[in-house]
Amino acid sequence: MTPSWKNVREDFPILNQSVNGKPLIYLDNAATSQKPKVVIDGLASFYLKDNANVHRGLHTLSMRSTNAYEGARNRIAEFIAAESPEEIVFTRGTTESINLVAASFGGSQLKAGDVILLTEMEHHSNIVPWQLIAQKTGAKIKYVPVTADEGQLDLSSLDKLLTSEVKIFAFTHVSNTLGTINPVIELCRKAKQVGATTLIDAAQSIGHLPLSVKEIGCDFLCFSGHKMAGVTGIGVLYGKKALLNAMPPWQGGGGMIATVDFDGSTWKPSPERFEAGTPNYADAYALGLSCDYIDSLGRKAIAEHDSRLASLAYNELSKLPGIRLIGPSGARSGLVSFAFKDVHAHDIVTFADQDGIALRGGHHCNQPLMKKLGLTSTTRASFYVYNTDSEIEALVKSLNRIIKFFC
Amino acid sequence: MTPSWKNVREDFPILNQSVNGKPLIYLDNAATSQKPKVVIDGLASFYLKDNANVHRGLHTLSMRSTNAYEGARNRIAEFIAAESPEEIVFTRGTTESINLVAASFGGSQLKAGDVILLTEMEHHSNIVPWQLIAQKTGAKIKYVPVTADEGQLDLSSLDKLLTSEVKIFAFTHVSNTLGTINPVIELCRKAKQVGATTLIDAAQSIGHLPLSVKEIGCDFLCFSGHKMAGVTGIGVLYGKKALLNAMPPWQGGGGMIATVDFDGSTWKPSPERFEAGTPNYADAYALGLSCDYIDSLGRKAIAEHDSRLASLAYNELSKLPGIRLIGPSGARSGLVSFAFKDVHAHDIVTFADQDGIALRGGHHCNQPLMKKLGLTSTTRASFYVYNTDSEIEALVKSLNRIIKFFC
Amino acid sequence: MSSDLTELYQQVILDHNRRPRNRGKLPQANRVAQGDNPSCGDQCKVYLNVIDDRIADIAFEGSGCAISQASTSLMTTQLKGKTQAEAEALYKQFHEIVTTGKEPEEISDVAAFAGVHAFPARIKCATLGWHAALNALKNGATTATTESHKD
Amino acid sequence: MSSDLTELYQQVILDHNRRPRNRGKLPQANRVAQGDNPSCGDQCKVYLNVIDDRIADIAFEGSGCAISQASTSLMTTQLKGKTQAEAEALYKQFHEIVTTGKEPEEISDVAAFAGVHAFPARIKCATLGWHAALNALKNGATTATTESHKD
Ligand SMILES: Cc1ncc(COP(=O)(O)O)c(C=O)c1O
Ligand SMILES: Cc1ncc(COP(=O)(O)O)c(C=O)c1O
Repeated sequence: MTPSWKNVREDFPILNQSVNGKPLIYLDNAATSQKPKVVIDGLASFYLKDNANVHRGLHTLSMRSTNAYEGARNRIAEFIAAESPEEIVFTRGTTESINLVAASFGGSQLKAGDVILLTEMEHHSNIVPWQLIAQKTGAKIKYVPVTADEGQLDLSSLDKLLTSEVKIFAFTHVSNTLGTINPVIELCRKAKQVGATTLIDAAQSIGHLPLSVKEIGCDFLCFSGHKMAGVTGIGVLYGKKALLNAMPPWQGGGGMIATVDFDGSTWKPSPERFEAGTPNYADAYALGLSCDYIDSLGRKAIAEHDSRLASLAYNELSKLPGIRLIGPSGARSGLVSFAFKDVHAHDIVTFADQDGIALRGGHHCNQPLMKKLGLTSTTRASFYVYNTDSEIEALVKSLNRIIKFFC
Repeated sequence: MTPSWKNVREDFPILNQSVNGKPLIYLDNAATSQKPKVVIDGLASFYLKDNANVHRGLHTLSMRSTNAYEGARNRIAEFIAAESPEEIVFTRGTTESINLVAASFGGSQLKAGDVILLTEMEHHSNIVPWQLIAQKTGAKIKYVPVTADEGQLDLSSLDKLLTSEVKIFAFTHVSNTLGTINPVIELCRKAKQVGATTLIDAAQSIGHLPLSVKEIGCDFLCFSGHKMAGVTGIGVLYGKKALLNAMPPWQGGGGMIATVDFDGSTWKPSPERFEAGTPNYADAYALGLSCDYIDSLGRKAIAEHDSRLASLAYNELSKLPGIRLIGPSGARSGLVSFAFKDVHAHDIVTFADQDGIALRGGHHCNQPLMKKLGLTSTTRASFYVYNTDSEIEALVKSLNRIIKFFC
Repeated sequence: MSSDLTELYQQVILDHNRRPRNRGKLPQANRVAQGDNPSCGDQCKVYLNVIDDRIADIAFEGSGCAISQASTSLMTTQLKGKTQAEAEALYKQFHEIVTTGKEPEEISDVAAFAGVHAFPARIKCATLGWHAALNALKNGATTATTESHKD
Repeated sequence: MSSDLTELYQQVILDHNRRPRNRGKLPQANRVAQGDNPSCGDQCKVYLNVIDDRIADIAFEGSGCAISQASTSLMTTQLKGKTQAEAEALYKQFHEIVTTGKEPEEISDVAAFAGVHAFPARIKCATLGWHAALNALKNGATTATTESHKD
């Protein structure tokens, strides 16, 4: 059953406003999605009724809070088909999840001569943490090339790059600039053949596609709540239990210790080991509600909706004079990036904003990819459950006016 | 002008409920404070009207979001009298702030033979991060003793311990178990004389006492929003600008880079350097509202209110048979910890909860201190702006019943 | 006092808490295990003297709340003379009691722990000593913890 | 089109964007500085030939939005022939214009940038080239950034 997409808009009160005198058209979902009322209300209600610090408390509010927090962990384990909630570590977001793995797993496992394999389409958040740990350990970073025309991973080079020296292969599920959807099952299978540990950056897929870590077969998976109809400040590191329990702690503090002595300490197992200090339990609880919301629409239906909008946008935009569309011409996720020779992305964003349209222009935290594509910036329109065909028409109209003005 | 404390209760809707059939008496404020309606509503309203990702966006919502986030940074700089907002780094909380300094400052500055000076009254969050970095760098940790009777820092030993080998002196402003208020100005002055960098754990003071980093003269100061009438998932690292800008990044990712290349990257200055990834901008915005709320009551007035309740509780509790009161008999912050020989803290907490009273029992993340005091756990009642004399009377009554039951 | 509380702190429990049985070291122990409840600080050490797969003697040390002290004390009285298989069966029964509140069919002191089920946060107090004892039986000597996600 | 937009993209700006002045390398440059806008990716490089504290020649390379390209282009025309003190005074005036929207008293092309003040996020686009030029004058060669908290 497909949801009634029109009614979905009513779940997001923020959409019901004017920006610069025009109805808001929010097309910046790859940066962050909006949040449905049930999630905002649920978070507020938690603070209004149940708030207390978790874990160490035995009074009623603390037990309610702990149940809310651990309930969210269970919910998320189920959402991605993890084997157990102990495989779910709460973090601030994708970036912190990747930093945790790079520092703890990478810091304890990597040595000079080892290879960290990334791809040319990675977000800065899946490059810089590896550069930092490569510098410390002497490991080398290599990149799977992206084909210049269609923005796909060059799988023929992959076989040459994926040698037994590769200790970790970290790649994105969906590119936030190209819209490419990577063949993650195949990539994990190939990595396994050479004994490489896999990490998937699911920031752009988690709220948009059906996703099961069991099916994918990855070792780690990282995502942010704020891109999946969730609030800011909460995200997840999924890791296989045996891997997590073999990793040293990253941050130290309350809640992650078994014993503390003036001379040294011992650690709890995962996930507590990696959750030092008071966790962001309220936002974690709210993330569970976001999972419920997404599943109430259905991830298969969302994926179809997004990709339908993306093809519509791709087709309509391709008619604009002088436009260069970036990424795959075929199947793509719910976003389209483009560039004009004579109109800069920032000028487009400023103009579109005057029409009430929220776009993003810039390098999208993909500087190395931009360089490879011979660009310094693109403009990106990215879609989610509340976007409509007529919003895409409005976008095309606005872009037409902008081109006329500048060219 | 003192606020009307009675009206203050109405600002906190969570208090208006029954627990186990009795009116809720929330005395677990040192673990986390409750949040006033203005903060909860402000956060919800932000999500309902202004949410978008910060910094890299040029459209209207993104600018509003950025202004909300950077406005909060300004507000917090003002709240603690920092010299500039660039000295305010947003983190998840006290624990992450201390880990950041230990890993980045400690990791780049400490070497074998150096001394990290802590105190025996530190929270696990101000011990374990230093143990982790001591292990990596070969630095040694020493502890300023706490006097067994009054739970004060032994200042006579301090002079012997504070040698030129001490690279960093990290200590708490207010002890979460003892209620001791440390002489932070004097401690920073003495540390300066030997060239030691100072870090203050202000988790228990920030929402309770007037606090100015200018007056205190510390180099770093760490605190959590959730203990200062703020939401969970957001906290602050204050650091002197020159120190922060000399420190290497800790986490890598989007937003903290100047340039990224496949071969390496360069960093922005503080605070961006230390805020990799999408920040928790909504909760940061809400933290600014918490500062407003606290200042609307007045921090001097709050401190007086808290310490009046603490003396009342101390005096009334001291009349209970067999009670051992922990910490200073004189001036103390708004909490009282106690122990009975024959009744364990957890049984007390469970009993009190049946009377609607929320207490905390356990080691309060102070295991080494507990050992020193010859205890495995204490029961703690901790107060905030909404607590009243009659709530303390109810606590004493409840404890009397518990003692009778067990002894 | 609430009825939940009187259910929780039954006379049997208060008695075992005030006068713990088999408390102390066991010089002839050939199995020892530590039990820790990191979040709350409860600790216990269980000593076993196992002869021919049978618990010839058992003792414990430790500190903690009335529930953990009483349950460990009662556990020692229950396990003395039992085989490993019997001990495991007894723990299964005990776990059922504290998690569901269903009392066993035969009359037994362990039934006193049925009240724990109304206080889910205290279940780990009640099972700490049992975890340590079973660990000692199975592994010789380790540290048990009740802080995993599957209780 | 909104009036704010026509204010922002005035004819002078569009003209400088389409036909930038002094664009390219400067072989005889004795001062060079890079200007970066890390968040958005705008970049420029300003070359100066300074003789006896006077800017004898100036040129720039780079890429970015219409505002940054036009302002850098206009800046080069303004600074040619000026001393460091004069350049600083001109920047002060320019900064005043883009942040407050107040047009200067004398008629001047820089007045075209008054519309920027209605778009605070674009102020850093307008000042990028100026920052680089002043840095080159003061420090010889560094990278300027407009991403500090005090603009
Ligand atoms: C003195 C002290 N330091 C540090 C912390 C840790 O704070 P958080 O858990 O918010 O990181 C706490 C609170 O538990 C505390 O009381
Ligand atoms: C592909 C990808 N990876 C990682 C990130 C970083 O996520 P966050 O900023 O929430 O940590 C993003 C979002 O910006 C992204 O699009």
